[in-house]
Amino acid sequence: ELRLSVNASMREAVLESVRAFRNLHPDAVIVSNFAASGALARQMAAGAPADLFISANPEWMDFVVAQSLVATDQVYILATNRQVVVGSATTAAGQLTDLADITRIAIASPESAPAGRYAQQALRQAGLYDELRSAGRLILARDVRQALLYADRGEVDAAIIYATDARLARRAVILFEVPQELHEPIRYPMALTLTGQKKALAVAFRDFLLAEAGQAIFAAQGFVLTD
Amino acid sequence: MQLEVDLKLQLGDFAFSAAFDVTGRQIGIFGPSGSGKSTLVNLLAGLLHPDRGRIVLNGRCLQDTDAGIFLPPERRRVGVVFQHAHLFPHLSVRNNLLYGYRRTRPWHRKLPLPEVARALDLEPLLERGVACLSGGERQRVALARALLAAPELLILDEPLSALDHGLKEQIIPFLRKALRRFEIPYLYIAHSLNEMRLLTNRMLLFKKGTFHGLADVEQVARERMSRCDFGYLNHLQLGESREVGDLQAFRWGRTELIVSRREGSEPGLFELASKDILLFKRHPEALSARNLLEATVAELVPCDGMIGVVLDCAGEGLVATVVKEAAAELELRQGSRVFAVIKAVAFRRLL
Amino acid sequence: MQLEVDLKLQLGDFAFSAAFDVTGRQIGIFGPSGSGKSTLVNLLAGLLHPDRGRIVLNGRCLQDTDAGIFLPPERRRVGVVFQHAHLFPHLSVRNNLLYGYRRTRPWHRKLPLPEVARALDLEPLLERGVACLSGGERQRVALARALLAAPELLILDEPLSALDHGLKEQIIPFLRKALRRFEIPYLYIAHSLNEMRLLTNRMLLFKKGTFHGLADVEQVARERMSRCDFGYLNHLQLGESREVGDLQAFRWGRTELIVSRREGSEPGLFELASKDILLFKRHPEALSARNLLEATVAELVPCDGMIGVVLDCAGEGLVATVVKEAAAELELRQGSRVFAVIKAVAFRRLL
Amino acid sequence: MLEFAPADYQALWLSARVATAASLLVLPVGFALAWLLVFSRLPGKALLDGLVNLPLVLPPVVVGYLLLLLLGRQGWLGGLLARFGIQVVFTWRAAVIASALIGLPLMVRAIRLGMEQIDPHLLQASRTLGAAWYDTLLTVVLPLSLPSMIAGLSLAFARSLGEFGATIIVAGNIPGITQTIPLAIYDYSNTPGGEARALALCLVSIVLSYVVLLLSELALRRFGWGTSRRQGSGSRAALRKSPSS
Amino acid sequence: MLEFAPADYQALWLSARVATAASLLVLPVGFALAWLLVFSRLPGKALLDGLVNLPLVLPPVVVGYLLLLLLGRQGWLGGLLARFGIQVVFTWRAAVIASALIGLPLMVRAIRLGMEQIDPHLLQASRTLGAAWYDTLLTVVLPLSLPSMIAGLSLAFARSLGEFGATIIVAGNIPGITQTIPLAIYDYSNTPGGEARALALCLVSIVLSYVVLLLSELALRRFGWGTSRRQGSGSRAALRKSPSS
Ligand SMILES: Nc1ncnc2c1ncn2[C@@H]1O[C@H](COP(=O)(O)OP(=O)(O)OP(=O)(O)O)[C@@H](O)[C@H]1O
Ligand SMILES: Nc1ncnc2c1ncn2[C@@H]1O[C@H](COP(=O)(O)OP(=O)(O)OP(=O)(O)O)[C@@H](O)[C@H]1O
Ligand SMILES: [Mg+2]
Ligand SMILES: [Mg+2]
Repeated sequence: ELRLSVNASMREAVLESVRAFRNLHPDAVIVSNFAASGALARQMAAGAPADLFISANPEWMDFVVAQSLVATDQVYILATNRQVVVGSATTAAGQLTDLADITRIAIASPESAPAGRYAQQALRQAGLYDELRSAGRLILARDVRQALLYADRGEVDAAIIYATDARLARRAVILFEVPQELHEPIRYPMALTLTGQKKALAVAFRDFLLAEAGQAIFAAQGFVLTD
Repeated sequence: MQLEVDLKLQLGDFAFSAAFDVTGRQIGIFGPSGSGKSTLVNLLAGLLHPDRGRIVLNGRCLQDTDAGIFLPPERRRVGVVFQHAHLFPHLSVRNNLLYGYRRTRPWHRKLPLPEVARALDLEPLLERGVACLSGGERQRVALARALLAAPELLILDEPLSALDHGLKEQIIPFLRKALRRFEIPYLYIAHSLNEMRLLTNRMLLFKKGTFHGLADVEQVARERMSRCDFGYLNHLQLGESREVGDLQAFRWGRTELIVSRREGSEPGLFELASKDILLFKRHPEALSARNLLEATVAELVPCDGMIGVVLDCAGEGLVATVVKEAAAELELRQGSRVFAVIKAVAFRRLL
Repeated sequence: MQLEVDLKLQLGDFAFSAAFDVTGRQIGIFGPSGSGKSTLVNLLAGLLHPDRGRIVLNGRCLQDTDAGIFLPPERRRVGVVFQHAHLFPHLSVRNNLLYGYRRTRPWHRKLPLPEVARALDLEPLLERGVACLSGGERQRVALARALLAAPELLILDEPLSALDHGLKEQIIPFLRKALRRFEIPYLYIAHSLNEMRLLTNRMLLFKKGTFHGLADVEQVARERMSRCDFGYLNHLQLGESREVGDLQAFRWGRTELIVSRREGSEPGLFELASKDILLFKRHPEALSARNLLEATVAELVPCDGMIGVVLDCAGEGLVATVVKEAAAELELRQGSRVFAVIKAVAFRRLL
Repeated sequence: MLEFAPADYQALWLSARVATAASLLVLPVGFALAWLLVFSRLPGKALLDGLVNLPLVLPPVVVGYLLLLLLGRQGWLGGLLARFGIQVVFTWRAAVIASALIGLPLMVRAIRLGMEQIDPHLLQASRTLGAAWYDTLLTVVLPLSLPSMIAGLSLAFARSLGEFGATIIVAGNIPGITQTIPLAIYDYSNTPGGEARALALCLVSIVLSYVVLLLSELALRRFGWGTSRRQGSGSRAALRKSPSS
Repeated sequence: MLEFAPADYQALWLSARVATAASLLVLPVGFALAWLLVFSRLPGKALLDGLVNLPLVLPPVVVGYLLLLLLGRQGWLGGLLARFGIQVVFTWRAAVIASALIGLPLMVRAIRLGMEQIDPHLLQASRTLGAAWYDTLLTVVLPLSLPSMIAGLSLAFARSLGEFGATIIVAGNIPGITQTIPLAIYDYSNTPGGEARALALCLVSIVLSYVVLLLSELALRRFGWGTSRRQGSGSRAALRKSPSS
């Protein structure tokens, strides 16, 4: 039995990978648990069973390492991501500084979601953050999906979200990409836990994800391949 | 009050139907338990909807199912005093009293609060909450509350049956005085014929949900005399009185009756049980009873082993009950002369 | 029953204190409203905790604050019949009756359900719910429920005062019969002295929370005779009877009393109001009353404008009330001979 | 031990304001709905009952989503309000509305339980004394429902204090503007090492709810005709092992 | 229109099971707590009252974390249970416990409101008839509280159906094992084109809660001595505009 604790934003890609992996290992029993990275990390800290942890937030990976649930050398980067700005097709914005003229911009809450932190860094670099924040024009959402929801429903004029999430948009369109040098690289760390390390199946699955077949699935979902 | 009623209503198994047309100020409603008296009250007050029918009060149509007329309870001006006072627990006595008053058009209001409160002896209670009132006080508050709303018709649904004997005696005089005084026509429901006799002259009879006609209260009372423990209760209206030693002599028609001082000295209505009257063939001597009246036997009414003797005492009627043996021994027959002996303590003031 | 009580309790402003030691089977508790009767009941039953004191029932210590003894209510074997029956609404009549029975040790149980149900006329009700019982039925169920638990002491706290006059008359005989029959000692609380006289011989008097001594019920009743509407109510124990025409002649000591047939023919206890006795100086002729007794005046008790005449009729005591004038006219004094006249309808069977 | 950032104070103050406003807002609505459910003979009563229960049955997130659909710029009510220059979404008003809606079923249930205890004869008496139905509603039903309304208020207030799912969707999680205590706690709990501050905020929230609970008990005692009409609480003792010790 | 994946059926079935188990589990606990709060004279009664209200006041996520701390392998209760080979976290049992705890304040409040209506004289009568306090509790208080217990059950069941925050933390979001309807809805809202299926699950949840609501109304009517002892519901008419139309 293989237990996965996966950040909810990677649900589709992981489910797809599990299906593909099952073709190779028809008898594998794989139980996946999807939630926010923080919740997953705390669950593991409380002793909840998990063999493989995929986090959207490197901080939570550091947390489980610090808790001695994961060996430092087990941490791999599974995928990376990019940030884009979405909004209604009529919004006139081609670069970050254009956001200064836009009424409301949604980002994920920088405190609780890594996406928020990346967006915050980008806006800071562009010199917009404090102005938007103090003018009350910055709408902080729970997570990227919620920021996208706001943009999709037209509640905000633009939202800074992951490129992978932008694919879910129905009405909002991608206005432009956020230059990657404006924020830390967006990385999805993955690690086998101490229990997972001992399971051959877990190791096999980890290797499957890092191998070509697995990486292709992630690429298809919009996650940029790690080099 | 002129009340015209023609109502039909089916409640589960119970079929209610009444059609009558009655005029008067003091009408009773009489019938065994479950005969539909309260149902009639609810219909008249607009708390229940008939299947079919109409109600016309003093020419004003309160309800007519054929014409689609339905006046809601608050616009009927029909007041109800329920068996259990149903006072508002969140209001003081004063605000309970004023509840209806404030909702009555100024030109309809008949009586000011102070007058009603005085008449019903409620003045000391006005600022109290209603939780700590005694049963009799509650009932008086309920009555005053209904009176202050100056209804065109007041319905009293067994207002006294929750009370014990002592309280009843305390309230009936109030009730009678208040209702007379404030000239509000009323329908009175009671199980006790004596209560009924004190407060009404005629009554609507009900049986199993059906109206059975209008009857004279005294008539019914006499017919039932044998069922009562005390036989028949005579009601005597006594006039002015004077002191006679330690006793009080009241005017009664052309003669006088000696009554114990305890019953007070004002004119009023007195009760005298028929079995408290002793009959003698000849004038007895030196006896403890204070009243000795010469009378003629007007009628003999046999009932259930006893004989009711209707007497004519100088023009006033009086009913005595004697056992059959006594009637024979005294050779009672219509027209015979007898002496009626009554103790001074046998009288009880009703009002 | 031997009951030893020494209790003190402060409830807000109300200070309760009682110390007595009483032996007997039928004891009353008498006192005005708010005098602490129900407080005593709650203390005896263990529903209230005294500040200080002890209770010993038949040598068994139920409570002793000094010794730290407290027997909880369910282990005291003190039954209570409350003023409002307090039947369990979720149980049938049968299960209400059995509630206490099932919780009584088999060797303590005295009576089986069928017998109690028969005695209290509850058989037709057993399978009914308690919601649809009449007031009298409820009270009988409450009584039966307490009896079936076979308490060592039964306390009846105004079990009848919520009932109207008619129901009271219906229940008192049941109560008396049942309590005698099942030989359960009891404490009886009532406001009515007449109820008390029927059910107890001696009573504990309470006033403002304080025990005021033990009194003889008849004594107190006589002292209060003038306050009662009917004067004093004589209680006569009449013996065997025989038919005399349409009437019934009952043995009373060495003489006979003629009573209306309506009161039945078995021996029993009868009530006779003192004012229903007429006194004559000489033997009267042809009168409607059926009883004419020769009597000696044993004592004259003046009270409140009236005079109570204690008569000795061939050894039996009887109290008549007359007004002062009559007493003077009849020249009543201790030892004088008079004729007492009583109508056959004046008697009322109590039991 | 308890250290608070300025944003925490803002969250505390905002939470208190939102919970108060929400429970006061939901009170009249709850009263009206309880009245409909207890006294009226609407044909769709069972349906209404189900509708009132919806915010309890649905995950708060769904409630928030539906509210966003309704109140957002594209929503019909939001569009209407926008024309009057009123914006609801992403303001503290949205938090109030979300909390109120979530608390509604609790409020209605509490008031219903109270209303069902009112003696219907009192209502009849009031009608025969000349009060129309709305008059009776205001002068008899309303005052007699006060104790249960207070119980409902304290329930709704407590539920408000803990409301997260619906609020974060319609109001956003904007520190100082819409970030109530649960939202701030969420932020802290999603930061490694934020436990202590999350816990501190929880404690504050508990103290606040506790104060309201005590206040409502006090108010209940003051308006508690329900108990004073009876023998009083002393006789509750019957269920204790020994009456006074 | 309503299309369900196999996982949806599992979620539906799990939700029904969890809500039923949680409300049945919380019933005796709620009864006991209500009894303590109404009848006992505990010194810490006000404190207990506040404690019982905690799951209502705290954000569900916090309740979930606290449960996780308690029931996890590192938690003292979880450690204890682990020794007996019982694992709670990440099983449907955890979902039941989370739902039960969240529903507890509602259950206690409903039962309290009912218990406070019981005539204390009945308890006294029962004591004098030889019933010890626990006997009275079982044979008088319990049956007379049935109506309010049913109301509490339906409240707790409804709340359970919508429980998300605490469940996802202690039970995890594991399809087919701990994924209840609200968790499935959460997943769908994170999936392209998942709205329709999320909506379908909402509807199912609503229908389920509605069935339980109707059942509880039926049961209430059967056990409703409360109303049958009075004049009956007919007299409610006094608050209607016209009594029968
Ligand atoms: N909603 C109802 N459904 C079926 N039967 C009903 C309904 N309401 C009343 N009844 C029946 O109607 C009958 C008449 O009731 P009502 O209250 O009018 O009697 P009543 O004459 O006032 O009796 P009482 O003197 O005891 O007060 C009763 O037998 C009662 O059971
Ligand atoms: N908890 C309490 N606090 C203060 N006073 C109390 C309390 N309980 C009872 N009392 C008072 O104690 C007094 C005695 O009450 P109790 O019920 O014993 O009277 P009672 O003799 O049974 O009267 P009644 O004949 O009216 O039933 C009353 O004045 C009452 O107000
Ligand atoms: Mg009636
Ligand atoms: Mg008493």
